[in-house]
Amino acid sequence: MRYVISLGLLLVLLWLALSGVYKPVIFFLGAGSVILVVWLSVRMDVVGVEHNPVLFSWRLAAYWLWLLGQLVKSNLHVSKLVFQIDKVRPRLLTVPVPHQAAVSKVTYGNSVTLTPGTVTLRLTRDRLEAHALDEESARDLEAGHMARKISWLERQAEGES
Amino acid sequence: MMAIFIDILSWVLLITGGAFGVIGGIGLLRFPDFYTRLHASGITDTLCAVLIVFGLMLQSGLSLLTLKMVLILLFLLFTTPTATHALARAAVLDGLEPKLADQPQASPSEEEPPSKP
Amino acid sequence: MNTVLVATTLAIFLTMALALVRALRGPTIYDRIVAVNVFGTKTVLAVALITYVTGHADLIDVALVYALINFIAIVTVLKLVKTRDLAAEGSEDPR
Amino acid sequence: MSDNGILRVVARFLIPLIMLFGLYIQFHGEYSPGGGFQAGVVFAAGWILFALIYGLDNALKVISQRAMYILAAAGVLLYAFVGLLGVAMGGRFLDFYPLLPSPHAAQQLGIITVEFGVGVTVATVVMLIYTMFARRKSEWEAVLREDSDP
Repeated sequence: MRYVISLGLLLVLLWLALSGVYKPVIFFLGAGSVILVVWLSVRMDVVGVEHNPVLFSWRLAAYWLWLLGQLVKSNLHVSKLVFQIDKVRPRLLTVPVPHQAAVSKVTYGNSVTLTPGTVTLRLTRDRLEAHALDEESARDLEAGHMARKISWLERQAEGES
Repeated sequence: MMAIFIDILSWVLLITGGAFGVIGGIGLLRFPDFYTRLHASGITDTLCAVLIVFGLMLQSGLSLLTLKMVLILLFLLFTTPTATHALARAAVLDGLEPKLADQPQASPSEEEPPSKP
Repeated sequence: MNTVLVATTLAIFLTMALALVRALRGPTIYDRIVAVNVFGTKTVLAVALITYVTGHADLIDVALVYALINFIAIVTVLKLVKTRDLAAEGSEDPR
Repeated sequence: MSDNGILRVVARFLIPLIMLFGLYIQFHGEYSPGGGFQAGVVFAAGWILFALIYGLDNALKVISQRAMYILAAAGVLLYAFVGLLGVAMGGRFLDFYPLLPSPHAAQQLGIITVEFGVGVTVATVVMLIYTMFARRKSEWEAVLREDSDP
């Protein structure tokens, strides 16, 4: 039930952000739309932890900023490799996934894919298989900074729920 | 003064964003196999999109348009890695072998045959 | 200021052209899908840029829709290529 | 393909947003590009994403095929009804001014209802087309089986 309410709030916010027309008629239609979508989502059984507002804490913002920094770094690295094609040394690697919640695992997998140089190939319960473009990208991932950051994010979500 | 500064910053962001897009496109052509090309598509999908969206946001200031640009950026940052991962996973399960460094490297012009009709 | 926007739009178009070349050359079906994916995300950016060039703020909705539809299209094509069956359901999440 | 944790979690997050986005396009037809047709397609796209990830059978449990047929017809009927109501009250087809005393409110009410009818019909018809396409494989296999062992 908590997730249903938080999904409703999220949808109301989305509607207000999209709409830009603040008239009673549109508010009325918006309320109807949100109720319809929440009802369908409950029927579809797609309401879940992903919509929990606790996940959207200040730590998430901090994580996005950190990820942005990583993005710039790895993008510059891969862009250099585009022009030095002979330095490309692809390899496969497997790193452990220390997180429990599905959302954290997915955040990890997607963050790995988002930073160029590494792509998540397979994500299982406790392991992540990745393809790295060269030795440096692979070492970055193996060092586990990203996994630790996400553990830090996860603790926040657990602490407040 | 401030307005000019913001304008120049936004131009720089836009131009570098476009440049990264083109670099990613070149990488898409030059990299030797499917898995390495995924990394090239990663460049165009992340930094290029982030830079261009931030550049455009600076142009419009605080308005509903900016909010929608943020939404676009969020949607892109959620969906593109998911699509890329789904592709990579599908290719792995399909048995498409990545070219690895310890194997003798074929020249980029010599392309592998399609794995499946 | 418009010049910069137009120049960036042209750079995006160039990227799209490069992606198209990759889509035509293949060689595997997955290469083609990656190229189409890049083409789609660049379309979103191109529409966003055109919004600012022309000043029609409404166009931004088109970019938003395209961002969502592009994702669904890639998932659909991938499913069709892999399972040749759009009605199938996958097994449970590996948790 | 869909036994894919990442794809599932992200899709679960996105599906409600896509459907709400479709409804936003539906009801802002007057203010920004869009209207019933585009809204119907986007709304149906949300359902199609669900069907892709969770399978067609589960998706048909959410909105049954029977409900789709009924809604598709109901949408067209709503359109025709509002159109003819204008005729009945002394205007032309799709003339909304006679409906309410204030012309602006009448116009708005008429357009919203008519567009809603279009949206419902388009959404359900797109879902139906998808359902029939997705069924083709199992139907074809059933035909082949009957042919091989009668």
